Amino acid sequence: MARIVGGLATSHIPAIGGAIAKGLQKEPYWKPFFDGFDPAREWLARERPDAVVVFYNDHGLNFFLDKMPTFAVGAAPEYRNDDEGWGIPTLPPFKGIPELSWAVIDHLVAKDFDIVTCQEMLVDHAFTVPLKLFWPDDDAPPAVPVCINTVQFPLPSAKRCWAMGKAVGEAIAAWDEDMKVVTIGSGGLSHQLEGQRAGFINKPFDLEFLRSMVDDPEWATQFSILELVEKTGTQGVELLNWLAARAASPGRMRRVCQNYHIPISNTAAATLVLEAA
Amino acid sequence: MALDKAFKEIPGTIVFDAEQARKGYWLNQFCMSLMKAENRARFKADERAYLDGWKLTEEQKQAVVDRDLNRMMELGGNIYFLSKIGATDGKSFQQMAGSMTGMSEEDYRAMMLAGGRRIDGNRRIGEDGDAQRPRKD
Amino acid sequence: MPEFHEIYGTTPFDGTVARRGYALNKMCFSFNSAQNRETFRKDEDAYMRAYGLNPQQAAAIRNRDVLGLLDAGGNVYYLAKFAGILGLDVQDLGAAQTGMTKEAFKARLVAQNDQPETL
Amino acid sequence: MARITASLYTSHIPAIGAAFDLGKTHEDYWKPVFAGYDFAKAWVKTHTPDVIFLVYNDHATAFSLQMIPTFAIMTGPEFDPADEGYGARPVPKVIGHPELASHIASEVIQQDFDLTMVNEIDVDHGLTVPLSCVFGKVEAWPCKIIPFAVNVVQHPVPSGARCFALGQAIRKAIESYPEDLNVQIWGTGGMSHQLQGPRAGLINREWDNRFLDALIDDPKALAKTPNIDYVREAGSEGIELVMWLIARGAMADVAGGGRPKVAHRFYHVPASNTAVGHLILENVA
Repeated sequence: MARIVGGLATSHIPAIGGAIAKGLQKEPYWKPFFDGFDPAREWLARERPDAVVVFYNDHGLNFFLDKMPTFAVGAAPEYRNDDEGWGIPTLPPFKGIPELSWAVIDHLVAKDFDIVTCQEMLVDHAFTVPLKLFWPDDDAPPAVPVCINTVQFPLPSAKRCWAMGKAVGEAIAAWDEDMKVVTIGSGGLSHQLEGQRAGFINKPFDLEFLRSMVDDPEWATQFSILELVEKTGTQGVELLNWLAARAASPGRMRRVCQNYHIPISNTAAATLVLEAA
Repeated sequence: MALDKAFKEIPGTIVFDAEQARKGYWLNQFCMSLMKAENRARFKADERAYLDGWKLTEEQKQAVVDRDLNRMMELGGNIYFLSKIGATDGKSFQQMAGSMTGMSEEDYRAMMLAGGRRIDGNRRIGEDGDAQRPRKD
Repeated sequence: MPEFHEIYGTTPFDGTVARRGYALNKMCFSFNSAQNRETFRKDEDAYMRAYGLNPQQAAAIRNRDVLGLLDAGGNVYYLAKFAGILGLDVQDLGAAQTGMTKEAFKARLVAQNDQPETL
Repeated sequence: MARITASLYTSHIPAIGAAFDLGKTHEDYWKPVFAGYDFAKAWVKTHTPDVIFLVYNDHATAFSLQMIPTFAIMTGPEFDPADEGYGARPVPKVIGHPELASHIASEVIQQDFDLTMVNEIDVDHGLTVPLSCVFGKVEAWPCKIIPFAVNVVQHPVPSGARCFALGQAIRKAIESYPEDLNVQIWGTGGMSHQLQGPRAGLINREWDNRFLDALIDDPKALAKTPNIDYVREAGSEGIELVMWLIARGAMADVAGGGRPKVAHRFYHVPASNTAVGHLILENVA
């Protein structure tokens, strides 16, 4: 039986990718953010997960508005990163684990989730940056990408994303392989890139959300999408990915480490590692 | 996989599930390329050369050249995708379907006119219907 | 619950906006390719014509007018690819949209640390 | 307020499209097939909707295995008939209704259906053959059409129960649209057929007719039919019938309204490899 040993989450700001490529991790601007990963990596080195399920959102690399899925699950042997148009370096491909992908797909459809199945899928910085942050030596385990639409309204509700993540967790628990799995929630926390409200950050909400992830993980599902936009910014809704990733772990979790830092680029950056209690 | 085992117990039928979809990925993608007139022309001009441009296995390529639809299905093809090969050859769905049953075109057409293949004996492998041929897998 | 368009300075990217901005966003999506970026640089107007941008969208592109691009249906994830061509980052965009200098915008971001720690 | 006035169900066999396009409708083989649509042709003249919400499946045309959505709603302004490998059908382009489609997408996604929103797509015979059967040869389709594609190709495909629930959500969404529109919902595909392997040619007349009976009288119970039953009893491609349950779920009686009137029912074997089924249900005021 596969089991989820931990839930990881981090912001995925593209500038992070640039900073990694340029080796700026110890510069004063970046240090407080990157230092937050040291305890996470120590924990990962101890736990050595065999697979990772990444909940993220695509920013116009694989999906355009011509065909925009609410939930898309990758089922490919490898996932290529590609030129995203703004000059962050393209990373080498990431390994997939199609057997686990299909187990997740089968279970999600059986549980009435109307997903898109992708046997080829480009992955953008929202997928690659967290893997690169948690596994800087490029030794990330094979991954299952689960992409949530946070771009074109209507977005799936927080409740729906929670339910979807929970079903992914069920699929993992029912998977007939003796494997350790971690989930990653990618994105957030509060930020808004566009409009007169650009630069919006809501620190008290973010800190409450981080607290809730441990003790009261369904807390944020009380909010509608528009309430989340109001409280966290148009891009802050990426915390849907955190909710889904958290929901995959049934039962209680313990905080291994947490970091919250304002700002990285326009964003309140956060990192969180939880382990199964 | 989670797909009910019962799907595998229907005679003469391959359900296009995860396993098939993975196995047949490039075979089916090749078929889709035949929706462009230009690609159909290139394929017809030199089938082997055109096939070599795709990541098909040697077995899949041979099955395409042989127009062996049952074999293509075994190797992960899906009938809706494979029908693009039939369309390229100017074949109807009925001709394609008939070719998989071991019947002549006339016999197949006559069977359809007489009400089609009967379900009795063809629900589960091991019954006594006319679609109960041994499966190769 | 807030209604659409009632959050200050915020336009949820819904079906209405997505339809209005389709050509513009499609053009920006094409900037994922280095070759397309180069073609655009060589003749911006021809490139915009090929994607069927309307006059409002074309004018906003010519004027590098970020708020104008949003108003014309642009989505920030796609517009970011256009900004990449201009060598601008999202802080430049933020400054442009809020009418601040980049330095002032960055200072405001840092000042967000002063917010309370609890709701 | 927009309202659903009727639902229409029909097979969407490509050979019917070919017979239609090549002018073979009066040949002996095809005559009884097309006669089955005479009623619809007359009926639709007095029951022309403003919009058809047309449920169909893409047959490896717009969606490759790179990306298979469970449910895709087409929110774009227009859609061209696709070249499926033998040239595009000579039929008019499909004009969409982006405003209503976006409204439905928005409402239905908020009811926890995870639709894929599609703006650009070519539509294949699954969509155009039913239009030809009902409207005949025309210069332009007489109404707007919102294509809605369902994955019935790559398993796992959605269950009948999920489709039936989706129909109910679509009805709610349509009825909350402020403009006064006459909307029909069409479910296409089926009935029993199998295009592949040694069991190709399978037809199950009894099962099909029971399906039609239950679709009319007790769709809620019918929706519980597991997918394996469709594949086993109605053939590997008979699974297309789950799409009829979307249209049926959108009828008034499912939400406590009056029973629909059966305006027309038709069944014929064969057209090419397939049992042709066709049904028109009207919501009674």
